Amino acid sequence: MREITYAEAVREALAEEMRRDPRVFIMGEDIGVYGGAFGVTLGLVDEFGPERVMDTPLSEAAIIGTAAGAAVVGMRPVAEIQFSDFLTIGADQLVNQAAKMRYMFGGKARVPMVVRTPAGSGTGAAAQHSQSLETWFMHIPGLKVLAPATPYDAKGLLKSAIRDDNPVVVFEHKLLYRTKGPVPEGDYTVPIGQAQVRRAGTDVTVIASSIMVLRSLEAADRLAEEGISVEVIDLRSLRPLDADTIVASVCKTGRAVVVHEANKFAGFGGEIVGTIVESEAFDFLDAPVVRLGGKDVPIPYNPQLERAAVPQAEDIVAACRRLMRESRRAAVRP
Amino acid sequence: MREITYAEAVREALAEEMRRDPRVFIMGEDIGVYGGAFGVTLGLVDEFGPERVMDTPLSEAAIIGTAAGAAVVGMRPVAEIQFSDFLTIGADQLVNQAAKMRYMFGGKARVPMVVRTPAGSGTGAAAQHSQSLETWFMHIPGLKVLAPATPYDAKGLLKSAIRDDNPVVVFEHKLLYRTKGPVPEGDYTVPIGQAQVRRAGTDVTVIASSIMVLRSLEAADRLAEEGISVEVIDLRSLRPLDADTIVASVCKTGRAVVVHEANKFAGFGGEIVGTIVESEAFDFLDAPVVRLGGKDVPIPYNPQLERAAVPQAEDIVAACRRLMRESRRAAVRP
Amino acid sequence: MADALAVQTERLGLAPERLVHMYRQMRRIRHFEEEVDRLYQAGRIWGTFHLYIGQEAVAVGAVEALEPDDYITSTHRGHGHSIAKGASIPLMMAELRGKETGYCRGRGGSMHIADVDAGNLGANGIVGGGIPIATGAALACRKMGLSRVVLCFFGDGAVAQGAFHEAVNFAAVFQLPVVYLCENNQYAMSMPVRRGLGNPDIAARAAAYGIPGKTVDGNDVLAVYAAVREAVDRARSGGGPTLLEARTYRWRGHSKSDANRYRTREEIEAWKQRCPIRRFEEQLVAAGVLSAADVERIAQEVREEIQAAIEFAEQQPDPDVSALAEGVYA
Amino acid sequence: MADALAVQTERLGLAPERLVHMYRQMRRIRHFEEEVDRLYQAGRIWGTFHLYIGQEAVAVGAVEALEPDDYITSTHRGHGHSIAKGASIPLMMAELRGKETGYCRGRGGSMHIADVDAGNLGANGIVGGGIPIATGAALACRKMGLSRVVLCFFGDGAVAQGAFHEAVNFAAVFQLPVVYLCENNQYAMSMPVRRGLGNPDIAARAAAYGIPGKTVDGNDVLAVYAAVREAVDRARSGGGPTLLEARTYRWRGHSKSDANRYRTREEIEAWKQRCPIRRFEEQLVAAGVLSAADVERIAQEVREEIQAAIEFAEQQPDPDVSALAEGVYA
Ligand SMILES: Cc1ncc(C[n+]2csc(CCOP(=O)(O)OP(=O)(O)O)c2C)c(N)n1
Ligand SMILES: Cc1ncc(C[n+]2csc(CCOP(=O)(O)OP(=O)(O)O)c2C)c(N)n1
Ligand SMILES: [Mg+2]
Ligand SMILES: [Mg+2]
Repeated sequence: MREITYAEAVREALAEEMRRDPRVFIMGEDIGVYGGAFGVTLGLVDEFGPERVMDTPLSEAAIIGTAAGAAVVGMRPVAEIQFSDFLTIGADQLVNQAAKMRYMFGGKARVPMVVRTPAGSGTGAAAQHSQSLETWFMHIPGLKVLAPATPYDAKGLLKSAIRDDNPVVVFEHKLLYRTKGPVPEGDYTVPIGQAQVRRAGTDVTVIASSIMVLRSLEAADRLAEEGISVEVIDLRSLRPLDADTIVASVCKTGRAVVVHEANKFAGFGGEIVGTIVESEAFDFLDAPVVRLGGKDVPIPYNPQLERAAVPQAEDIVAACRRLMRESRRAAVRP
Repeated sequence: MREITYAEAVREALAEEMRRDPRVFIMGEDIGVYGGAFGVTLGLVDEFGPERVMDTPLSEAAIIGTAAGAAVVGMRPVAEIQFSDFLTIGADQLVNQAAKMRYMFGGKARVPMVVRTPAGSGTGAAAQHSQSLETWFMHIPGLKVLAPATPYDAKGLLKSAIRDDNPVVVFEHKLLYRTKGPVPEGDYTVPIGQAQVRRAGTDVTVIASSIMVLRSLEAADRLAEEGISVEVIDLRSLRPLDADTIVASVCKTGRAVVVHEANKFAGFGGEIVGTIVESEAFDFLDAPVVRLGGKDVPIPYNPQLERAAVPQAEDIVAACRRLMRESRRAAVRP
Repeated sequence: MADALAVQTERLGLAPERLVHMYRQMRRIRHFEEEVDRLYQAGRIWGTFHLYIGQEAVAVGAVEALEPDDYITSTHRGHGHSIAKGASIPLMMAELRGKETGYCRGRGGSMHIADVDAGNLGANGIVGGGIPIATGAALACRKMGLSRVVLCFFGDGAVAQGAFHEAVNFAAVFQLPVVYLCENNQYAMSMPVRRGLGNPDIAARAAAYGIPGKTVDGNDVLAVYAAVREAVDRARSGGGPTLLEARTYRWRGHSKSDANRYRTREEIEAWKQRCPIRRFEEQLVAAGVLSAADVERIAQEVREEIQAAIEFAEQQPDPDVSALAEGVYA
Repeated sequence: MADALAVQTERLGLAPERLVHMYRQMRRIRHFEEEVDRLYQAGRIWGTFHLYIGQEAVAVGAVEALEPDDYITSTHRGHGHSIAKGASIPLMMAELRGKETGYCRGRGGSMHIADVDAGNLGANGIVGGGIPIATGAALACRKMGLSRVVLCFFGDGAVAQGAFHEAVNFAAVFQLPVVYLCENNQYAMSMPVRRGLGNPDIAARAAAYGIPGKTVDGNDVLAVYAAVREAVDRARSGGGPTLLEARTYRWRGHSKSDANRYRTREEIEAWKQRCPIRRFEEQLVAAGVLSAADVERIAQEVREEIQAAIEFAEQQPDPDVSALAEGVYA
């Protein structure tokens, strides 16, 4: 299959959905001739024109709120928030309006909108342009939250999001935009709510999403050389979360590492630990579930500090090794 | 000791701190002659005047942002956000500015500000006036987050927050304002970062905060009649979190129930489960840690639905009973 | 009809039946609110609500200027907007009672009454929260090639919100078919407009966005109708958004928690002297559009209608708690 | 001095030494930015930054109107503001290189350079994010009985942000000592002002808040000085906030990711013809304040100063990774 970049896959999903459904349009800051801060929408305005590829004023609350208003009366807007950090500016419209409208109105409204937004660190853009705020939006009933890790999923999940009748927030890690992978031409979708086992293994389950999937696979390769067999789960969909896939894997391996770039403290890794502990997998745990996440600091500018602020492949390797050691201790648990 | 209400305790803390330190002032919507939506600041403008009890325009982003700006140059503002749901409007100023300023500036700035805000359900105010968003702000390095459950702590923790050199968010549950308890006259503080064991027990540890502490104590009374001995921990401080007190208790009881009103999914209960599982307490767990939290719905208006949407004493009772049953199974764990 | 009114309504193209309809609508709102307050005092409505009493001319005059399939967005003080837009009073009453058959199946209550299919995009608990929604609906109307217009209600307090600013600028940039109608009832809760806004002349802000602005007497239903009609016609014909300010007054407390410490009895009384309903009634009677008997009959019919709605609501079932989670996702 | 300039500077109370200082400041900014760009191309600066080239007259003219202990808030395009406010170029360079001895210990980088003790409350990565901060600082100045004023820089794009609206209204309501200075460089990234704002006349928005507003030629350093000076004096004497708009132009791309697809070469060239530095230089030379030799000497001194700063930065230590978590909490 042909290989394209993650950014191209997102663009292709947008173009195909706009061709398929006249109700779909995209809106955001500098997404037209500029092509977006990361070039994701480059060229789309040429095919679809400024009415369907709308350059908006510099107003995140208005972008998200007008998307919600357009959705509730029948359009299917896809809004881009240039950096996910700026979701904080449109948070009321996303959380108090878009997410709750349907329920507050007695289940009688539909808000089919998507918010796409680049997230994460690694570009030296510092504390206000590098956050991972998925947990915030996972915590809000009425929203769906996606974090595709591959170009294939970037296209397939975005199409599912656009066709979904609910507000969906899609986090796209900046470092993924240039990664390449096989992506079918033409139409296909990836269902929302299904995790995928990216690598099968028997000793440890590593549960990851977005950029951390790539780092987990890298860690798994290294650990294989040491004879540690790692199963890597790509969550893909953060809300709804695919508990079954997680639990089945942990029942098999008896060991789990949860890794995300979002701050570890009060991050969604806790939800996954809780899900494992509440499940039958608890009885199969040979060692405590380990969480890896962002350190308790805003993302720093200096590249060494920035790298140290979030989990890297070597941290995942170390965590898995520790887990293998510890589980021997666990055998003699009181 | 004399008993006063939670609202009176908050008011007393504000008054005493304003008398003690001329840099302290309070600002917010309708906190002057109106006395605040819940009457917390009633009468303060009479003693301190409109310059220190500032009625602001209806602008949450400006309230939080100006508080941050005033703090960074030397004042100690205490801002009130009339309902915690409206933190979503000032989120950028709180999360991207106030919380990060010090770190972004190389540790060379101080932002001594407090944001007080009524939270939670139970008043029939529906989905946009009843949320519990503590988890959001716990997730942000640079912020401290408090959720006092008693009038004593409401006064003592607020004083600590006002004297703290960092941005502190204090969540005050609306249903607590009218509750009464012993509160010393005059000055005392409750340290930030220390949980308190509200009731000692040996069978199950219930970890709660805010209104859930009261419900947990009620549950503990009922369970005592059944011979189940419950230890109730009041977290009080959500960030920083007092892991030691939690872990020590769970090591003792071997069973834990975490309960908060915030939505269970991706809520901070997961952080507590993760903390327990990562600690030595893991080896003492006789049963899975149970999380109780808000259901996956926006808070509904109808009182029966609203009540069913968040944990009640009977849910805590049921969870503890289940845990006692289950732990027998745990004994025969593979 | 006495000349003054005749000339005016002639120009506005308002036939006598429509004048009577508008009068009845104002009475229905007034009486609905009085009964809601009574039911609350009697402990039969809970939660919170914000009474529209004193502002009836704004909702009725404004909505009368719309076509049936135009949209509105409403506010926390939204009962009057809903009724003016044609909401069923029994279903509103059922919602306030938290019943399964209410507009929001008892999930929303006073601050979230909506009827999207009928063009009411909802009351809103967030001050200013409906302004971007209205703007987006207007954007959609244009994209869908509909000639619909969106009427966006909000209060003077909302003008201080960032959402107001971002959304109005957005509509101005794209010349969207939306009419922003600010109900300046002199206070945002306890904050008087003169202290809450650097410039208390709200309509003057239109210039900041390069759109037309106009102030109107919000207690004169025909003046409101005329101003909104003009703005709606402009919006429908591609002329873009308008910012209107209707000056009026809230007779009752902001909500149940209000002790009215921030204003004087005299001020309230003075505004009551300018009751929009009595004023319109006097015009209609003087003009011979209504007789004293008509007035009494209408009052009686409205009383009976609302009484029936209260009884209807009383008999409706509560939501089934097992259905708590229904309606979160489509 | 040639009459024109003499009269003008006389009126402004600007002695020749200050004029020369202003000229030197503009050159320092220009050359600093050129070197930053070069270092980036050479792979020795990473992350992102936004060059101030073309706008030097705004920062220099505005800050010259302040007292040393007045405050400023800056933006993502903040190098010029920092230098004008008296920042140490070596420490700025060290920060851009991510060094431990940089202004932010390498934690902040270009978008967060700050020196609170010296009155620079920081660059800001959030467009409009500094406007409430500036407003709060002004509130504090008044509460602390200081006669300090806050100068708040922001771009034309920030005008569309809710934070701008909420904060300016807040300052107007409390009559705070803050000067809002919008640098209208014609574009917010790729969005031209005429398409991003319903009314492209930004200063005209002052009326919406009931405060004075004024537009000034942002490429004329003395005009900027005069306008800001007037606003600062008003603020200091209790006259409240002012909204100023300085019309200028960004010569370079918005940031490194910019291919300039949204504007023409001709437009850029036309603005380069109006170079604020050359213009001021010509005035000063014509007026005999500077000789051709002075100009060359200053250019040389600036080159050397910046070269030294680059070498200084080169030699500075990187932060110790073990100190990652330092400075989150006080
Ligand atoms: C964003 C936000 N801030 C504060 C509140 C609390 N609140 C509800 S209504 C109100 C006053 C609104 O005033 P106005 O917009 O003039 O409407 P009115 O009540 O006068 O009809 C306030 C402060 C809210 N609901 N939303
Ligand atoms: C709230 C927010 N939205 C979007 C961005 C991304 N962004 C950075 S600078 C910029 C353009 C700002 O334009 P303007 O305010 O005119 O300043 P200029 O770059 O022209 O100096 C944008 C869209 C941001 N940093 N913050
Ligand atoms: Mg009002
Ligand atoms: Mg600009």
